[in-house]
Amino acid sequence: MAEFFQTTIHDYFNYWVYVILMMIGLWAVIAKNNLIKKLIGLSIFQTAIILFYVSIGVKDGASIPILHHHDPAAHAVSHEESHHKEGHKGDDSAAHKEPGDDKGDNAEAHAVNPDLIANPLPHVLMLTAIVVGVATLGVALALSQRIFKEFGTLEESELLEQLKGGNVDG
Amino acid sequence: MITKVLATFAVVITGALLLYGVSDFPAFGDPHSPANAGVEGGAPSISNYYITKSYEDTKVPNLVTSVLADYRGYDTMFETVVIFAAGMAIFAILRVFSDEDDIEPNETHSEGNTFTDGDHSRIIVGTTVRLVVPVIQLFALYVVAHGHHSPGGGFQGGVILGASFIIIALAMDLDAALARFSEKSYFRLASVGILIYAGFGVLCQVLGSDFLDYGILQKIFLTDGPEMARSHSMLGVEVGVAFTVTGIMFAIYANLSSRGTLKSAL
Amino acid sequence: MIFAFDIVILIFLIVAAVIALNVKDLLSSSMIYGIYGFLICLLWAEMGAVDVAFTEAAVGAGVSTVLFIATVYNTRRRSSD
Amino acid sequence: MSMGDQLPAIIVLAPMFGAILVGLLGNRDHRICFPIVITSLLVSLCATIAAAQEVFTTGAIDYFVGGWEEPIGIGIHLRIDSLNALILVLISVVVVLVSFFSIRRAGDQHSEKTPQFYILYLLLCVGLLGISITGDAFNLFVLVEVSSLTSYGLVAMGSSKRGTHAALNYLLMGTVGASFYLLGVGYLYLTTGTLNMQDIHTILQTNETIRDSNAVIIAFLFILVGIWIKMAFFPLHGWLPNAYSYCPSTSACILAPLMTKVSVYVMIRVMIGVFGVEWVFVHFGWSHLVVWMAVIAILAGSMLALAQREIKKMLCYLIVAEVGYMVGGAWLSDPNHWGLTGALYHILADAMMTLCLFLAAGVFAKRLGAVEIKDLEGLFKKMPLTSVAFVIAALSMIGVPPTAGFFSKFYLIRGGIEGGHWEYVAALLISSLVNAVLFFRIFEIAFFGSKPAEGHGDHHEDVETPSPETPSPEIVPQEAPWSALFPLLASAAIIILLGLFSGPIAELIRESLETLPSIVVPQAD
Repeated sequence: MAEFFQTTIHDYFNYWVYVILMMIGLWAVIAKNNLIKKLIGLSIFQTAIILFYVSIGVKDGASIPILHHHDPAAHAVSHEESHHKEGHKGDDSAAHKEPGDDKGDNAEAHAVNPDLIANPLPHVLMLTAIVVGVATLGVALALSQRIFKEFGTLEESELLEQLKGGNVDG
Repeated sequence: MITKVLATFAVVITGALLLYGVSDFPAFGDPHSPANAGVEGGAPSISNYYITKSYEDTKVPNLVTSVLADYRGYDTMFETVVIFAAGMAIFAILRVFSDEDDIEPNETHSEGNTFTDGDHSRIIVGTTVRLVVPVIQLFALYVVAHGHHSPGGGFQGGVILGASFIIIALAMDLDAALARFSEKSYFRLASVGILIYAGFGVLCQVLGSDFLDYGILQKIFLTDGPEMARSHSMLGVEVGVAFTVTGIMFAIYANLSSRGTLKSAL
Repeated sequence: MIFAFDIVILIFLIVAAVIALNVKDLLSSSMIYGIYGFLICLLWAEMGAVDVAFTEAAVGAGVSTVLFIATVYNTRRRSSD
Repeated sequence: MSMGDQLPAIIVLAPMFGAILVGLLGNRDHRICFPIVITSLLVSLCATIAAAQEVFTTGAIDYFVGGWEEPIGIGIHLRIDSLNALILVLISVVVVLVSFFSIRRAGDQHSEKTPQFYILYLLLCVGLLGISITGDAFNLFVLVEVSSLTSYGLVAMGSSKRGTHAALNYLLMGTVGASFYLLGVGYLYLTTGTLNMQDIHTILQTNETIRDSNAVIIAFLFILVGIWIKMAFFPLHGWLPNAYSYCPSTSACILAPLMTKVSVYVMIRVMIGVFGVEWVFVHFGWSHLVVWMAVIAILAGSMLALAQREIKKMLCYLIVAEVGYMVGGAWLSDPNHWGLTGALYHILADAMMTLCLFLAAGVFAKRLGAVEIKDLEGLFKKMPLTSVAFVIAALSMIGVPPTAGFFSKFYLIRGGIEGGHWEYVAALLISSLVNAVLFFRIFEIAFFGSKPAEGHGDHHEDVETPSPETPSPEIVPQEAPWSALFPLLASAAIIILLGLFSGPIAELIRESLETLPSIVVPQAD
């Protein structure tokens, strides 16, 4: 059972959930009748993509991408002890030769071990994506307020009737 | 009804394709996946470079801030431009100047400018907000300044600073918040923010290096090496971002809550 | 990165998303979207992405919910579907 | 550090500093906006011309923002090579021309929002120029968002009720498209570990396991669908006709010629620069299906254009058909790349044609209040110069020899023949025929008066009692103002110049495609 748990659940559960969330969002954007619901669906769709990116950079047993003490050498040493207790995996992967830090390994006795720190790149990309999402949401809400001011409704069905029926000014 | 069927059909196909792609992914949390540890064919993994070398290059412990503001600073500049463009677009779409008839004109609040203006139901909210807002603004400045060592930075600090003005608008009314942070000043603040960011970049060019190459600024910051110059200029850039985000976040709230009239509001 | 905690939040996320989209009253729908925002911020903090979590809490969940509520206040609160 | 190699930064920074200055100084006095706009755009124009010259003399310009060079993927890498040098020049030329057209707009309605209009206009230029220069996959997403957000603002800026609804639909589809692109880049990053386009290219060529993995195929599929939505490729074109016909005419004149063409360039850059031609045509291999989709796009676009009564709606459906030309051309996989040459040349030609037609439509709507085709009564007499430009653009759309449209069709048809895609060649010819019918119908109304049966030639006009639709001759609206005439005639002249110099231009484009391996796709049928 633990084997099944390890391979299917642990390895791919995050990616399954992001796909499900994305599809809920996409379905809402297309099928919901109310404009505000469409926008909530759009936001869910975007946060699901951000969830996908963040789960790329996750490493088992790794700490947050901030180097605690100013002196990297001291930092790496304390890091290894703190990890002995927590996860046995942390120990043997620390010994494993990493391409990143083999240069001048002995000179910097304890170069920072990349396996013990989460991958910062997806986090940077996602700061941008969150802020872009809010900017788009702001513009979309401004548009829906103006639509309400001009058409009197936010329901897609009623909007289409008014557009098709009355000769709305071009 | 047809759109619901069409939507379900499109969604199922997209989901199936995505899951088909997922089957080839490395395991979740695997430290040696291509993204975390690079591929033999390609160059050495860039994220490992960031983890091991970024402290030497920029003297900034928070790796995310160093990658955000220095290595990929060009991305972040355009992200600030996105926020600025959103503020301008919302102004262009929603802002009205002539007070033509408003839909559902809300009952106008009594003109009191004090936080509670005598209305008993607002005493609790008014007094707490009056006490909390300076602390929020102080915390926002801390978040911007401390972005190098702890999670935070220009965006988060700017949003919190903007939120402090939004709280004033919610507790009292929009006019009180606009009295403290008028429309002309928050658009000017936003423009100054981008001017700071792009100014740092052009300053590097003027001094003879590439756009946004902060190392050259050691001539100005008189630091002993380019690393500290990078750290200082990153703080400067984060301040620019905070200015823009503060201005635009409050601009978006002010326009949305008052249907563009900047008068009677939420 | 405690995996059990991970699974629990992910399930809450899906439930919050479905409820936020199916509630008829837009004001409560916005608030449940706020809950969804803070849940996903909790998940990211737990996955080690602290900067992203901070931004999502301040920008994604905080300001977006306020903007949604401002818009619902200025338009109609009932939603047909 | 000579100015020479700072060009990629200057090209993008000039309009951005223009936007900042308008932001700071614009509210005090609106008259100061236009001078700032025109100087920053002219600086950018000179920079793009200088960059193009340097690219075609010495070679590609590589620029590393922030000075991060040694490991390739660290910083953001900007690259101007022969693929995007001409596109950059095209964007800055169109942007300068439309800024002249926008002077008149400042005077009339919404004059309080003039600074905001120019800020959005300049930031749109920043986004489009940035998209053409960048060599980083995620940076491309951010710049797509910059240009999209500014275009939503520009579309929704007018007072038309339909325009607001069209802008919201445009926003929803545009955001879904950009998110699909972001998702595709995420799948690529997860499998290759880098975001730099050249780096991904080398990895996809050297590393077998990654090249054959499903994730890369799905990544390419989602990037493609995302870009197709931004490009309004036929099944995904729903947002374009309403968005471009109900928005203010200045916004239409800047968005119609550039947004879709730059997305076509992005598709070609992703196909050639990131995935590589042989991966796309051999491993991905759906090129026959895409060419058939392009054929459907061309025919549907042309037929729908025929069915329209409003001028701008008709032009919008012509854009959808033109996008079908370019996508089909790019996917022809003909051995010596005439299809790709035709597609890239068509980006230049079609942008100019669309610009000229939309400027003319904007002027007709403003001067004559002519929205429907039948309102173009006696146009040639009323507005001779505008009509000359309109006729040149129309002939170019049809594909009459001296104009650029003919040569781009010529290259595309040649690519279609060599690639064995006869259905594509047939679609091109049918579409040219439909364009001919479309525009001659307008010429007839514009030249001969509303009802040909009613006796042609205006010399009869004063004799008969002027029927209600034909306004009495003495109220003849005079020619459009110079601020509209100059861009119109300039774009018409450029269409002819592009046509005359099509030989050397095609040679420049082919030089960039020389390095591509010429692969003959095993004919499926």
